[in-house]
Amino acid sequence: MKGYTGKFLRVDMTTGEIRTDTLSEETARKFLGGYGFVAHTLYNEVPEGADPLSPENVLCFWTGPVAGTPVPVSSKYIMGARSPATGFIGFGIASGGPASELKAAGWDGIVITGKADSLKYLYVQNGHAELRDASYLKGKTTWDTEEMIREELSDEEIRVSSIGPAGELLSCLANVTNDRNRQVGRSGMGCVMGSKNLKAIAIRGTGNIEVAHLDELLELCKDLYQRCRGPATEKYRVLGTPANVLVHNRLGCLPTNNFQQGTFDRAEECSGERMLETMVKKVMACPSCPIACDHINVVKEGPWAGAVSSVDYESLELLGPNCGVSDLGAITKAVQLCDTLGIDTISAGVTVSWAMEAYEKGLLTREGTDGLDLRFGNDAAMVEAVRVMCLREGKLGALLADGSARAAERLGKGSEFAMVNKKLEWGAYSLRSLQTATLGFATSVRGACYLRSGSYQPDVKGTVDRYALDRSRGKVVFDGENLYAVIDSMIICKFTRGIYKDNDEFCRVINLVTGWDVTSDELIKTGERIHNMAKLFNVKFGAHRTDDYPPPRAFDEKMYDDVSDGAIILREQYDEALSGYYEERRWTEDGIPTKALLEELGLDVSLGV
Amino acid sequence: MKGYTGKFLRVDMTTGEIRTDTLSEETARKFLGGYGFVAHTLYNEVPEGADPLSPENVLCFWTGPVAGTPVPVSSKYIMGARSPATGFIGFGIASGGPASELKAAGWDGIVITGKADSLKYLYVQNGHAELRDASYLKGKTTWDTEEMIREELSDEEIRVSSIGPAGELLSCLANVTNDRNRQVGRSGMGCVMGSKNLKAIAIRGTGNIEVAHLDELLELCKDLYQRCRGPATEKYRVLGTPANVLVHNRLGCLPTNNFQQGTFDRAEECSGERMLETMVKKVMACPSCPIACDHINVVKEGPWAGAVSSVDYESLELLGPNCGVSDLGAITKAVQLCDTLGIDTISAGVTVSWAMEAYEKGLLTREGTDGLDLRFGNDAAMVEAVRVMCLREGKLGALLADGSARAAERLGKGSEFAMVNKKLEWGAYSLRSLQTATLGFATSVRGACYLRSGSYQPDVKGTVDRYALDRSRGKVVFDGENLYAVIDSMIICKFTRGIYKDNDEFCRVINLVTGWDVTSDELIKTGERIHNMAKLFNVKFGAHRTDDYPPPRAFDEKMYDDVSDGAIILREQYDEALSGYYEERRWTEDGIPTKALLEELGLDVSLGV
Amino acid sequence: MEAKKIIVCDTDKCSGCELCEYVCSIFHEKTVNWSKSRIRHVRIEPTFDIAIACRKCEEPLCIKACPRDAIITMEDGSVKVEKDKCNGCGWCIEACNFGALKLDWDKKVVFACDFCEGEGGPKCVEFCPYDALEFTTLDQVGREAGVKAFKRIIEELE
Amino acid sequence: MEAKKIIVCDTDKCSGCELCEYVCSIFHEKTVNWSKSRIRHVRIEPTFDIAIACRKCEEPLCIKACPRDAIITMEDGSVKVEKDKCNGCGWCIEACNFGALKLDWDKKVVFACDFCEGEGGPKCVEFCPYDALEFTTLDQVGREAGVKAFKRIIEELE
Repeated sequence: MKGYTGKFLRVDMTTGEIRTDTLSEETARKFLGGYGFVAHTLYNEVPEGADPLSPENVLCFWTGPVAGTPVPVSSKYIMGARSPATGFIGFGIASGGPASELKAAGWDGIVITGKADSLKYLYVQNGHAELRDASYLKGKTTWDTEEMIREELSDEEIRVSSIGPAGELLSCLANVTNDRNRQVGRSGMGCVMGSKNLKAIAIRGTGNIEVAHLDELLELCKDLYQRCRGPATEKYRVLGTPANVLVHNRLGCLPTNNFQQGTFDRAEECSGERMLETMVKKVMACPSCPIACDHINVVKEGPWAGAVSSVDYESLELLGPNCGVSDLGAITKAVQLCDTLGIDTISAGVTVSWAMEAYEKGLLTREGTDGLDLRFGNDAAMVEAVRVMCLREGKLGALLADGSARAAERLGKGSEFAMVNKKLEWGAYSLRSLQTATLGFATSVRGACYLRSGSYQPDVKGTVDRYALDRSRGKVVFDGENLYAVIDSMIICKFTRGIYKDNDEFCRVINLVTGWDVTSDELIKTGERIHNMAKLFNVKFGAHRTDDYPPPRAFDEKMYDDVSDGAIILREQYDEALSGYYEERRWTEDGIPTKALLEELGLDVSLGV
Repeated sequence: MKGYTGKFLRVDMTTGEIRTDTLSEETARKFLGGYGFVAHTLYNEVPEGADPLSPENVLCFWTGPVAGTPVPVSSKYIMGARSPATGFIGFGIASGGPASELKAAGWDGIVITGKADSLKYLYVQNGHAELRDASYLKGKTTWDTEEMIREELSDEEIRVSSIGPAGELLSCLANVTNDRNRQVGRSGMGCVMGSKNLKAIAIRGTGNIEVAHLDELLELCKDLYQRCRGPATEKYRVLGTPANVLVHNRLGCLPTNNFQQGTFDRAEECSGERMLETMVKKVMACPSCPIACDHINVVKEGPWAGAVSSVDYESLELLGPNCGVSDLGAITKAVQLCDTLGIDTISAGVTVSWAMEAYEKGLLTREGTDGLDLRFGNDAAMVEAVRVMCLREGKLGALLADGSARAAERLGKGSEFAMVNKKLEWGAYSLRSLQTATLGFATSVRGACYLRSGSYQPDVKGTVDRYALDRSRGKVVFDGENLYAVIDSMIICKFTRGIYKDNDEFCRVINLVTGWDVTSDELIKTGERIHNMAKLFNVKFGAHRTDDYPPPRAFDEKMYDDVSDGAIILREQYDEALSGYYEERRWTEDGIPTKALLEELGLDVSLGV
Repeated sequence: MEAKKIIVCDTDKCSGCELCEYVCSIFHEKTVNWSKSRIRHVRIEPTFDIAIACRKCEEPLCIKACPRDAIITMEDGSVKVEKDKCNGCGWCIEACNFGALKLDWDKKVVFACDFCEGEGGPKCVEFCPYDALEFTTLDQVGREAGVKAFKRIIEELE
Repeated sequence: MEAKKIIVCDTDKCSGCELCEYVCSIFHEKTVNWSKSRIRHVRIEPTFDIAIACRKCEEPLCIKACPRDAIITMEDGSVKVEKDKCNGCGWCIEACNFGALKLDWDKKVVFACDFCEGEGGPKCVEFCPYDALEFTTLDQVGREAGVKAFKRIIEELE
């Protein structure tokens, strides 16, 4: 088998046993890699009813066939497990060194079960893997953990995926960081690591990466590198994703003050343009990336001088405008706190904005905030709230540490403005002025997710009426999901999707790497299979139609800004669009795949109806 | 009790038990601190016949009454144990943060016994002490160990005394480093730490240091600080101790090519003057020091560019001229290897020079050096020899790792030019052209030591005939030893000895700190008591007259350089001088204290005769 | 208004002896306790030393960053921490560009340099054996730097 | 004699993508193995990237530091490690100011950049997507730096 090593590690944290298992070519071709392997592993291996924080939960780390090859932005990996945030499938994809290093060390993935009796880290190096004592890393930030492991093992080239204190403290928002600025962000994979007493995975490989047709692949890649320097990726290269701030503000879909409005009067101050001018010290690339989108801010002056972080649109928007904050220094600092202490910036931002709304509405008192004046726009209070949330410090920290849905539960009020789907915080796209996006986010298998189908694109491009919904939007989401499932399984960066001429070219990359003869039709069918596999996991853990709805604010409150004034989602329209999506997917009205479909896709039909 | 905390830690590495013991005021006044406490502790607590590397050996760490006070250069500590190098009393004094921090943490000292079952470090902080896992520090350099412990405990102010890989590998030459550039250098205290599986002692204190008369002490100190900026310390401040290179070269007492000659034709190239001009980046001070003698070299160019170390005379001379080497870059690199990998530079230099002589004489073949052309003057070979010696690497490393006496034993030849006394390598003062020094070095309780009496001073100053010996030299050594025993027990830096008007001023410092009324007579008597206590330890472990002789070269070979051509020590003269010294000390002809003396000094008379 | 005087450190002269910390604690705490010094020595390995106290910033970031308004400015430009409002959260310490604030380990509140108010000038400056510390205005420091640079040029021309 | 051409890296343009390492290994080892690349990317956190290969020093320190005379100079100024003499002790790696030498993990010998001898120029330069690498003389680099500086002055004057 080329592209793959055909082997993966099985690690039992309880017994400390580590062994190598075989990845069959059949599984590889059927599920491709990354997201496909996560869905396949979790569906088959997480026992029914297993608590996300129990030793029975399965944490997996998978690469795809292109990791380690010169394919543009191919050094990517995914981590997956039953999510402690949603209770459904949880996973996140990160770029960076750990992916290619694991391949060079001799494995395609790692499947982890059990729970260690003290804090450990997994060290994988060239055919060797061991659990090592991590007690000296207890409470350390992700950045320190990376450095300290490299120093302990005297090898600067080791790549590390680690959790911060928040993961150790079992925050449902806890993420996993590698290479300082890249995260497995959403759905609490850091929390699952914490629950297994696994502080980090440290990887170093110096072996060969074998591909089927190296010369041809390199020739194609040379061409792809050129395209990566062209117009399709210009946005990412120049302003980076924060370019969206002004675009969305103009469209009235920039979530502001906990998604109450779609415009922000100080948007200029925290725009991508302003950030590039005043904050960005360098634009950096992940390994194997010819684009470079990673805009590293270094705060030069003010109370947050010295703060350093990589700030992309979602983080900036949700810790910024959505909290009424425009100070780029405070935002950079808050992102750094999230990245180093180890929680997801999206969930962090939406949770703080929820707390601000609760505070302004009087549901949360100044005593409850430990003295913080938590009004929208108070940047110092936003930063301090993020810090205490990461560390579960004081009353406020304890309230917010597991996100807005659980904070509302603990407070006993405010759940109507917790901006979540499946208890996971919403991405930085307004609900009512981007209604296709809302359908896509709410139906996402991992909850409130903008990355599963790119469903915001037709709204933003104007190819559909973004202030209304109809049955036809189902197909938009369906098509997006299937293609994205392929991209997330290969795994390549979504920012490269525009450089491929067509689906045939995706196939060409896969075939040159693996030596297969995959066609476009097979490819899209594979995407559909993978998505259904993920959905089956959710069905196994009790998913129903009711889980595929946006938060109440979508239906109950009109927007009141200049651009999108009065916008609201009509419940009947949403019902109709959701049914349209299910129909397109050949699922029942309750969102359950049919046996016929599963049979056609070659999946276990026992959960179908 | 003021000055002292009156408490010390007892740590049993075997059981992990740590408890606080009381230091009585009687013991304090009788043995003062530092060297006195080491001699007292070791004599009373090391069981007869206990192997230096066995759990029974006692490793102690003591401060004196002035540590932590504003007395100039008072932040000093001593470590002591039965020496694995000599089999007799072993100890070394270092300046730096650990001393004052321990006092501020609430203890005067630490007495360590037993052996841990895995690598540990001792962490002492404000009334709390614990053994912590050090497996992540295994094989680390002393510099990395300091940094990594600070990082683990997230406290940059922690001071660390640690061993390098050489200590872990139980090299008889292993030292202990703190604050990067300060060492407990001689007689293998790092080896004893290694034998107890103790990688480091990390200390942090924020408590008050209580002295009896603070205002008066500060007033006196202000005056002393001024004197420290005056002529008495100019040598240390400007050129540092490497000033000696040209001075000694002119006097024909600069050991060259393993002490064969007393002049070096390339002395200019490695002089203190040249070093200051081309290598010294900064002159730094230890805590509480108004002198600053620590000349930090940073090599700017050549194959050792980037090497950094603090180079003083002994290190420079023995790794330089005594190995025929004049390249300051190579010397700086070799010192850095010794400091970071953890062996004593003096023993390292003399051991390499022994190997070079053995190589030139054909006793050691090129196969035995693993291919190194180990002739005098080959700087790259000197550096590589130091590295392999530190790491016990290859044939050469295994041969040299425990010093020249043991190397000669292993080789079965060459012991006649192993420049040792009590198996410890000689300091950087030639034997035959500094004969009072030779008497002082050879009678030193810890072996071949220039620091126990300053016996080289009358030779260098010309107040005696340095090319001959007579009975009167005994008193020179006797007086020096008694005063130095006080200085080493207070503990203050010997470089400050010239700033005190007289012994009364030493007493004034002690009295202002402790509230006592010590007189000059009591002080010198205390010095004599301490020295005898140390000697009794050696007697307990079998010391005889034969242990107080210099190496054969002193008597058997004439020097052949321009200045000291033909110099040699006449055995009869040496015998006479040694007897004179014993007489002055009121010891027998075999060097055993008399019962009468011991009784007068208030010491255990059972070992006296 | 008089120009603000601060404690400046000549890093070429500062040897890292930390006697400024000893002396500061003796005058402020009536005991030796360098962890409670108002001036802080920092060593950056291998060869850099500096001692830093409050710089009397025009717009003190410590004040901006405090989430509880516990820090106030004094007439001479120094800052004072109001002990009853401070809960030791440490944002001021992080915000200060100079590391000039410290946490009292016993009392869990932050403290800052008062320039030995009423003592006729800072004691650390008075005691520094290396003459590395000076109590002067930034304007004066700039002037001295200019003179130094000029002398260096003259020397090189000779 | 022709001026020596080396691989220079514009650190403003270098993004740290490491594709130079991928490509180098493909051309030299006929497989993907960036640990065997002759050019080495180094990232200094948080914001500095550089890729470095052999600089063709006038007096190569690697040669001076080798205790076994295992490194020789080639006609074009590059160095070559004689595999039978090298025992991987690593002094050459430490001596090189540029980190341009590497140890082969499999064969335990050191190797260095050969500038893709016979390929018409280094492949890393050809493939660098950021145009951060150039195969040129130091003289030319200096000239370009001068032009850049001049342009910056002109821009500021406008």
